[in-house]
Amino acid sequence: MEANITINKLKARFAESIVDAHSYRGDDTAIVKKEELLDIFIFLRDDKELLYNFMMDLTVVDYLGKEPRFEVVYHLYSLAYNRRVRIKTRVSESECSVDSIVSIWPSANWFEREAFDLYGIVFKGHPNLSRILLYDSFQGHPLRKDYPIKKRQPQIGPNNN
Amino acid sequence: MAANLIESIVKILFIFSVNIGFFSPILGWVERKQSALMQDRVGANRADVCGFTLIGLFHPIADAIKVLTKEDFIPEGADRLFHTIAPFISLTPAIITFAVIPFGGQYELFGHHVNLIIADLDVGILFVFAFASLASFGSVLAGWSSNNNWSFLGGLRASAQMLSYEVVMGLNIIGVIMVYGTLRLSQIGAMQADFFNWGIFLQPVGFVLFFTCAIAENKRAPFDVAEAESELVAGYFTEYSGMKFVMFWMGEFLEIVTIGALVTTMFFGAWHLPFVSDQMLLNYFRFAGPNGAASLAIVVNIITFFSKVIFFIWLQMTIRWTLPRFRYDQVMRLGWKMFLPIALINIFITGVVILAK
Amino acid sequence: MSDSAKDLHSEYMVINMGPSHPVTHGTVKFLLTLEGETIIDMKVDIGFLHRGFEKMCENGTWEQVMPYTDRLNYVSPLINNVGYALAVEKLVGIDVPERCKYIRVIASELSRISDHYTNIAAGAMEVGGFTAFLYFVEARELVWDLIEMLCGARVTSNYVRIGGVKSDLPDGFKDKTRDVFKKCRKLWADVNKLLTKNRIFIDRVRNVGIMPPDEAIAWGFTGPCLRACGIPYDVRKFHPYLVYDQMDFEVPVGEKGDNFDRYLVRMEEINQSMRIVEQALEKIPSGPINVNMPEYRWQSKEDISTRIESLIFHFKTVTEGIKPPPGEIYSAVEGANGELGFYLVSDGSGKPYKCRVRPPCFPLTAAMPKMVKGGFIADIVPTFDMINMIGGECDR
Amino acid sequence: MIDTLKRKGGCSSCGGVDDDSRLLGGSVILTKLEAINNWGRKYSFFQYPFVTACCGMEFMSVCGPKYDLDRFGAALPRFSPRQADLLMVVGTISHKQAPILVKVYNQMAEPKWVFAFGVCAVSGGFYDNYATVQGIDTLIPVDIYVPGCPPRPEMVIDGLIKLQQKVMESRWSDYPKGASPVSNDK
Repeated sequence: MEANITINKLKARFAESIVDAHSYRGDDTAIVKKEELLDIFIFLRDDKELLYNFMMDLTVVDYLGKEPRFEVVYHLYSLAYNRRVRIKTRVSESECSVDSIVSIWPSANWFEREAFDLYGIVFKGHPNLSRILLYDSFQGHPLRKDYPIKKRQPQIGPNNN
Repeated sequence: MAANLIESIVKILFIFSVNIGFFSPILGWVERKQSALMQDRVGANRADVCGFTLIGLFHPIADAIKVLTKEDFIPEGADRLFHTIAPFISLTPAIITFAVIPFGGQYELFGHHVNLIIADLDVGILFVFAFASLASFGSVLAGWSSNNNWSFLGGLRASAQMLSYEVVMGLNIIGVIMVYGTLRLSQIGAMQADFFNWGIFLQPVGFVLFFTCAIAENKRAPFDVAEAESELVAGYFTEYSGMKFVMFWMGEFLEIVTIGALVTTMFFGAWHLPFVSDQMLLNYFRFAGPNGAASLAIVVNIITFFSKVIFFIWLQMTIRWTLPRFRYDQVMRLGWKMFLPIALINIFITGVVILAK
Repeated sequence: MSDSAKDLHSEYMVINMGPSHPVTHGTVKFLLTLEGETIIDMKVDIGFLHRGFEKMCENGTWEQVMPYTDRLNYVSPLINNVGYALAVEKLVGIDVPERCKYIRVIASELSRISDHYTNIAAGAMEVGGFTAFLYFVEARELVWDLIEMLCGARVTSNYVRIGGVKSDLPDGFKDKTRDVFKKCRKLWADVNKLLTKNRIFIDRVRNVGIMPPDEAIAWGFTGPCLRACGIPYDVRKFHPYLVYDQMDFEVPVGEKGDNFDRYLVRMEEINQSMRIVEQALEKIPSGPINVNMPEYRWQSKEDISTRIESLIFHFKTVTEGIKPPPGEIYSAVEGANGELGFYLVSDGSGKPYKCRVRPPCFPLTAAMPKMVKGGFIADIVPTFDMINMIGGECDR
Repeated sequence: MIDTLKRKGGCSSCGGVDDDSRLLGGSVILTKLEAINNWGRKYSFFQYPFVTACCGMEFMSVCGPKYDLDRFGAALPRFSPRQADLLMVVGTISHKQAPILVKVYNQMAEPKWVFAFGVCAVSGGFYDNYATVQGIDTLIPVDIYVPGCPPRPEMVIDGLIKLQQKVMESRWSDYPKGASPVSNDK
């Protein structure tokens, strides 16, 4: 099936790294082990039949209460074949770090900083992993499900929680 | 002697009131209304006194009142002395240069010789330049003394730009001087009694270059890189507030008038109507007796002169609201690599033509 | 550099541009290291308009997200509405009626026109062309009149609903559009004259902020900025949604990827969007504007007051929210700045478990240092304008 | 906190008016001067556009040809706070932005006014979460509140006219307003 060519190729190449794969509403998704993330992405970008040259989006989903808690979600797009794929990798709370992919796609730089800022995922090998949307004195990571929505940490002025 | 003194005082008062009292406030209003007209807006029109708004003419007065009562702020770490005198240095030359610009011819009035110029210096043009270049100190000092990076950059830009364009402007004037053979502005004006002797016909290239350089010298758009709002916040006067800040603007507005007056004097027949010399004017007004004729001729001279000045003010305003801003390096390139060679070639050709005559 | 420059004591000037600086629109900070006027280094700091979009979405129902999407790219809110609605519909598996699709196309394109107007206007203003700015503000005002006619609001429209739109096209919309477009074309021509062939403007924007195509892809460029590099990637053509595949329009591309190309691409896109709106108004079929799925659609006010089932469904959707099946989807539309993607995760409850927006100007802003390094301070102005960073979308 | 704000100039009718009337209130000349002064001020607002968010779009429209704030003498934007009289806070202020807003306010030269443009500036709007300031009046004294998300230009113009009226009624003793109560700046 044409739609699943990416998944099939991934499965053929990285058989033991692919934890799961599905195609819900036409969105091809592969859940991979985080250890081999970089190799998988380089393969996806450089393989002649895939050529995923766009790193469209990078985000994190916090499944509080599940283990592993976090899922780092990458959306890739191939201009040559007009194809999209979603790669996910699971990260536990105790060891919440994945390899940085800035060396593969420079666009990942800020996306990873944002994920670090809002979810506290550490991207190993990132050139400048610092807060981006919030200020340095901010404690905690607001998009985690256990961060109260109205917990304010003003830099100046009253703290009317 | 007393008559001379009275004459001088009257002339000074006249020019002073025209400039400070009329042009500098009114130009603020003109700029607003002119831009509004070009931009399909209405412009300031709400300030009223007893219900009369006079198409917004009260707005400059409101601005003046507000500005006079605004806090005068000197930033921490600034050089207080230079910070204070910089706006004055910027404003004064614009007023002073008007002293040597003739706004009419020479007449006999009640047995007294009246020369419609405050100071008829024989080095009139040089005087203008000497003082105009002083204005650059105002910007530089303002930029340097404010202890602010943006001001500093603005001051640097201003000094480089004004110095460069003064060179080109000076070279343009040489063409005019060569053609008329004098530095005295009243004589240059008098020699343009004949329509085809107007500077614009004798020095067309000189006019275009001079006008452009003058706008650049005045740091108005499209040459306003020194105060470029979107780059340097407000340039060299970022740290100025209240009256001092407005003095920079007044200097700018008065310089618009000065530029208009200079261009009129050198290139557009000064106080002369086309094809009408002063003698012809006196002849027209013979019916009023010798003194009456002279007075009427003076009035016509002054009206003619200031009409031309107002035209050039309007032209500068139109340019300001039409064109985008240059980049700093482009301004410099334009000055040194385009205008300077053209000005030199212009002098050369002028010389050849004069020799060939 | 001559020897004297080495001998003299000299140091770089470090200067803070923004966040409250005329060019940065209050929402970004550039930390510049300057040598004279040349930019040696630049650090971009964003987040000054971080308003917790995702956190708010996770705490509201699926329908309640809609007003927040308005304020993402607040220059073209209708496109955000459409993008979010399409994403939820993909998650649920709804196909909206034909007429609704046309209305959504019209709304999106009107929004795109106003976005490009604003962008070019702001760009012109910041390089000093204030008159061109006001001409396009006036044109935008006319387009906003149309949008106001459509949904009652000028800026934040909140017009699209999951499974439909709020209301049908008003009477006389077609005629009004024709009038407005006539005036807009005239203003467009004026601005075209003021800028496109203006030597000063061209000098300011040409060869400034160049991005080669391959690097643009690597940096995640989409939208007009990518098309200016010569890559015709447009979601409307590559993944046609709604009825864009039935529309006849062209995707303008540039050659060099500099600011002038970005400007030209936007100018041409205004024309193409007008074409789309005109075609859509010609072809629009009659029929319902909402899906006939009462558990998902927003009930019309008339039905609520006359039919008991409608009232019940209304009560349920408002209090509990609609309940899409558990799952996750990514759906993209062509925003005014590029690919506007929504990544939604549903856990089957009435609230989004995760509502992520792929902001098109986020990667563009990230590439700012790359584009202006080695240039002058003045180059920041057109470059930053042409990437069209919108705080609401970039910082969310 | 709120008490301090009010005393610092939150409204013109409280605070020092009593002392003032005892000292100067009887003087006809001073009252007249005050009126002239206020008249000048109210028609000459140089605004500092602190534009952060969505409301900026409406702000552009208000300054644009159709609504034209310049009619009221309030269109001239000065991006240097020293030269501005009216701080237009247009849009959401996040906690990251808050110190900057306070700094800009403190840098403005007296007399100064603050215009809260849009509901986010007024009260935080529907962004009631960890990131946003719940109304700029927790940081700086505000003179006029114009809610709306974003407010229509007509509302803004109405707000401006109300501010003009307020300025017309103000007394010498209302100024200076001084630094923001939450800041450490002197």
